[in-house]
Amino acid sequence: MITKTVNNVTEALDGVEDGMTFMLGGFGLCGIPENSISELSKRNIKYITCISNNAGVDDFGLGLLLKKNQIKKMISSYVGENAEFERQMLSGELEVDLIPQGTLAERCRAAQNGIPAFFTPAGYGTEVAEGKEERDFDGKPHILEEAFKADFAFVKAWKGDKAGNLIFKGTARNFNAVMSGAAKITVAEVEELVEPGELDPNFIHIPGVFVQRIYQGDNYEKRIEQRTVRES
Amino acid sequence: MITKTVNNVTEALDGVEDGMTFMLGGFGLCGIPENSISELSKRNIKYITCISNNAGVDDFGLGLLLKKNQIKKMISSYVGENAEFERQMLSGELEVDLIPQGTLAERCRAAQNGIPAFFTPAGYGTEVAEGKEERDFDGKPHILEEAFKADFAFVKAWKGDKAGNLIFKGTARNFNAVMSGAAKITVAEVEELVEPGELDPNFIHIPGVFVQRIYQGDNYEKRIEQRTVRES
Amino acid sequence: MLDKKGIAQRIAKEVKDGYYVNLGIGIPTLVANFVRDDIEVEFQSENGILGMGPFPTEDEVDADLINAGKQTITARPGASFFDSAMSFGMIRGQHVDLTILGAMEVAQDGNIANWKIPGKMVKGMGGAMDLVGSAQNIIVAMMHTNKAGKSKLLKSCTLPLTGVKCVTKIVTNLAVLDIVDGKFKLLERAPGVSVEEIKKATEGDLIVEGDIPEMVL
Amino acid sequence: MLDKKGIAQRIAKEVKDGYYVNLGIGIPTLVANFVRDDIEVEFQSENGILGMGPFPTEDEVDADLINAGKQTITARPGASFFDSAMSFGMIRGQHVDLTILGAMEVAQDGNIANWKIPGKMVKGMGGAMDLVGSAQNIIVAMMHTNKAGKSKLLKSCTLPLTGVKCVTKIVTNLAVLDIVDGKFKLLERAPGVSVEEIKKATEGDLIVEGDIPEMVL
Repeated sequence: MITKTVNNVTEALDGVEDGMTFMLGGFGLCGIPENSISELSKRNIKYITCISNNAGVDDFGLGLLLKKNQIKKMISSYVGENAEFERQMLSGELEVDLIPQGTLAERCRAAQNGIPAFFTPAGYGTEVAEGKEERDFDGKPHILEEAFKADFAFVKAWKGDKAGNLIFKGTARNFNAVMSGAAKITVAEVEELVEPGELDPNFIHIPGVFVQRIYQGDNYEKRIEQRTVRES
Repeated sequence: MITKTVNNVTEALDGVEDGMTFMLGGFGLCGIPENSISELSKRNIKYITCISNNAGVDDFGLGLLLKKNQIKKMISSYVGENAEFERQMLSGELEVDLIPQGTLAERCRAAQNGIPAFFTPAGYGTEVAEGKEERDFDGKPHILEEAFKADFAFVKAWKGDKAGNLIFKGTARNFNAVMSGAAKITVAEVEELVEPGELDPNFIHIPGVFVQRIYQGDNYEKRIEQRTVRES
Repeated sequence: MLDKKGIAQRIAKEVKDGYYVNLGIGIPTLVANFVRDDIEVEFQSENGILGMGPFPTEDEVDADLINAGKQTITARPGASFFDSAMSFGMIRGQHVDLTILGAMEVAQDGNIANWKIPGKMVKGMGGAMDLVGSAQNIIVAMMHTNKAGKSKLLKSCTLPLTGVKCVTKIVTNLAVLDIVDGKFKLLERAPGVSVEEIKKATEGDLIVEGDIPEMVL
Repeated sequence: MLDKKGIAQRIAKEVKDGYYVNLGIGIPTLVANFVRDDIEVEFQSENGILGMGPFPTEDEVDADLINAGKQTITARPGASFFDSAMSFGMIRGQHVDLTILGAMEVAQDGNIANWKIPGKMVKGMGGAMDLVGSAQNIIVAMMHTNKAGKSKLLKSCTLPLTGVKCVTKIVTNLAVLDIVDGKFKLLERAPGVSVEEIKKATEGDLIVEGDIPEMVL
């Protein structure tokens, strides 16, 4: 068994440098790599480009890095649930590249799977299509989109084993699964790290070959943005 | 819950006609849709185009359809473990389109996911690339491949529920997962059909939305092509 | 005239047995409450669930189980979870039968604008461009006019587009309309609303043929 | 001179700790038997398993668990199963570290032909074109000459190609060679084989620099 475990978040982020491009899993605050984000904040890594569906909230998730002006550019589909984000964007301190969510997901998946480019109908006829090749298939217009390139992908899983195999829970799977293996180095943090053989090989969401480093995360807050309940 | 169950293989194959294009899951004889193939043979549906990684053996799998001259064209990556196949191919009775296995899989996946075309390095510089657009990405040449179009996909799963959710077992997942939802109508046969809620929603391989009809298969032979054992 | 709930209630009648439906944020979210009990419908949320159930009780709340509006939800029997690529594969591959979403503007050619107002803070298109770029059956839920009383049903969109020639039906506080041959075709009036009022509130070309019935909720 | 087992044994020395390896059918399959016990290596089979184990005992045989050669296999602890798209995603995305496969011809520019002989029954390329199209580290295992004694290491391939400029290393019954600057560079001789014999059996340009050591198995 090829072991992917590292002892802690410090080792997991070895090689992280200013100016790099990172992918970060999660949808809103659901399934975000909390420990890796904390460590990026602690190390004060700067001039980062972040590929992440959202940008966190003021005091959590990527908001922690925004607050310290660590992020140069966000590549996202939906942002701004975050006053500091809005301020930096309007002042021009922060570059923002907004792209359709499905295109964001597929550009990650393309990077993971060695597909350099693909056609999609999303964004045709809008400013998203500007400068992109257009082509009709079956009479329907599409635009050409390319795979992302990133230095590190930070993902968070529910369970993982020492071989790097990952299992996600519920809707926390989201971009975590498609970013695994989509960057040069994939760092996975897990709520529960187990021995190889403990996870059923038939129900692995992401095989270990897509993960370079795995570690046991701790102190998960798992914040809820919109707690909505019904009467029981 | 939207119900996808049909009572039997006869109902499952309703609408199947001569001259159609079918996708058939399986790798070798592993995970092939045995019941749907039997029914196609029984009905003597002719002039079929089959998208299937392999072509069965003389007396099983797609070999059953070949024997009765039901197949007009095979789109596969590896064929000919089958004397009748070889005879028909050499005599010109059978058209054969050989394509790289990964391209075969990705063209199914593209159809499933609404991606009309994508670039891949596989086959560049070979006869597979003839007539196809070539383009460099990062200095590496690629060719453009398009999504498949098919009328029916016949897949076989280990377990399924009445909502059409599928779970595969071991290496029988192969093309069954990528063909689900890649044709106009997907027909899934399962070894064990259960009630919705019995399968863990976190470990569904193919959500029911990709499946139009599901039925309980029977009499699975699950033949082994190369039984290879070690001394215990 | 309908309120937001009324719009949702009218749209719910367009939801047919066996439909997989994607609901946008706002009025569309309310549609789920009005779908008939005797038909089977499944709701997809693009963050990775098919078979969304009602909001959870306090005890059921799970941070790992939310919808695209980031609200806590539950899963129905027969539900499934998947990653974002497969989720948009469902959408792009036209496996979802109906998409209901809001809009700032709709034009008579079927164009829609709902994500950006130049000069204002832009939050992003989320999954909207993927949805309108692929769905074959798109219903727009919106108010017929904006707060200043200006029509939102236009000859041509003035705001940056979300998608082109994609909208098939519009349900507003005043009317139900289809897009037919590059025009708005009036199908139903909201209770108590006259054809004249609808004409006045519609900047785009409006086809009015015969008697326009009042909608039945 | 090496037999097939010897070729596999020599190639096994190229397999490094931490490698994910895809083995082709034939000689490459034998490589697994000779990999050192003190390193960790995982074998991928393109039909959808990572972490292939030894052949099963009679009791363990499972029709749903085979390798790309359709042989029954077992799964090691830490193994995973996946579909064909993800399997070739691993290959195309260069997540597999080493590919070992057979060939009918290899040319000094790194081209390889191993799937088709015109006029003969063609079985297909299987996953070979995907593997050679993407892998960065490809070792070819083959006999130096064909049954008629003709060299299989050529200036230029005569058979339909499987891939272009992709082969990095070749291990034959006679020698170990790298492709360097569009030529075959001789690195090692098989036991008892002279440089002259290798030269004679190699149609392509051969670089011979200094003393060529005999290989150690």
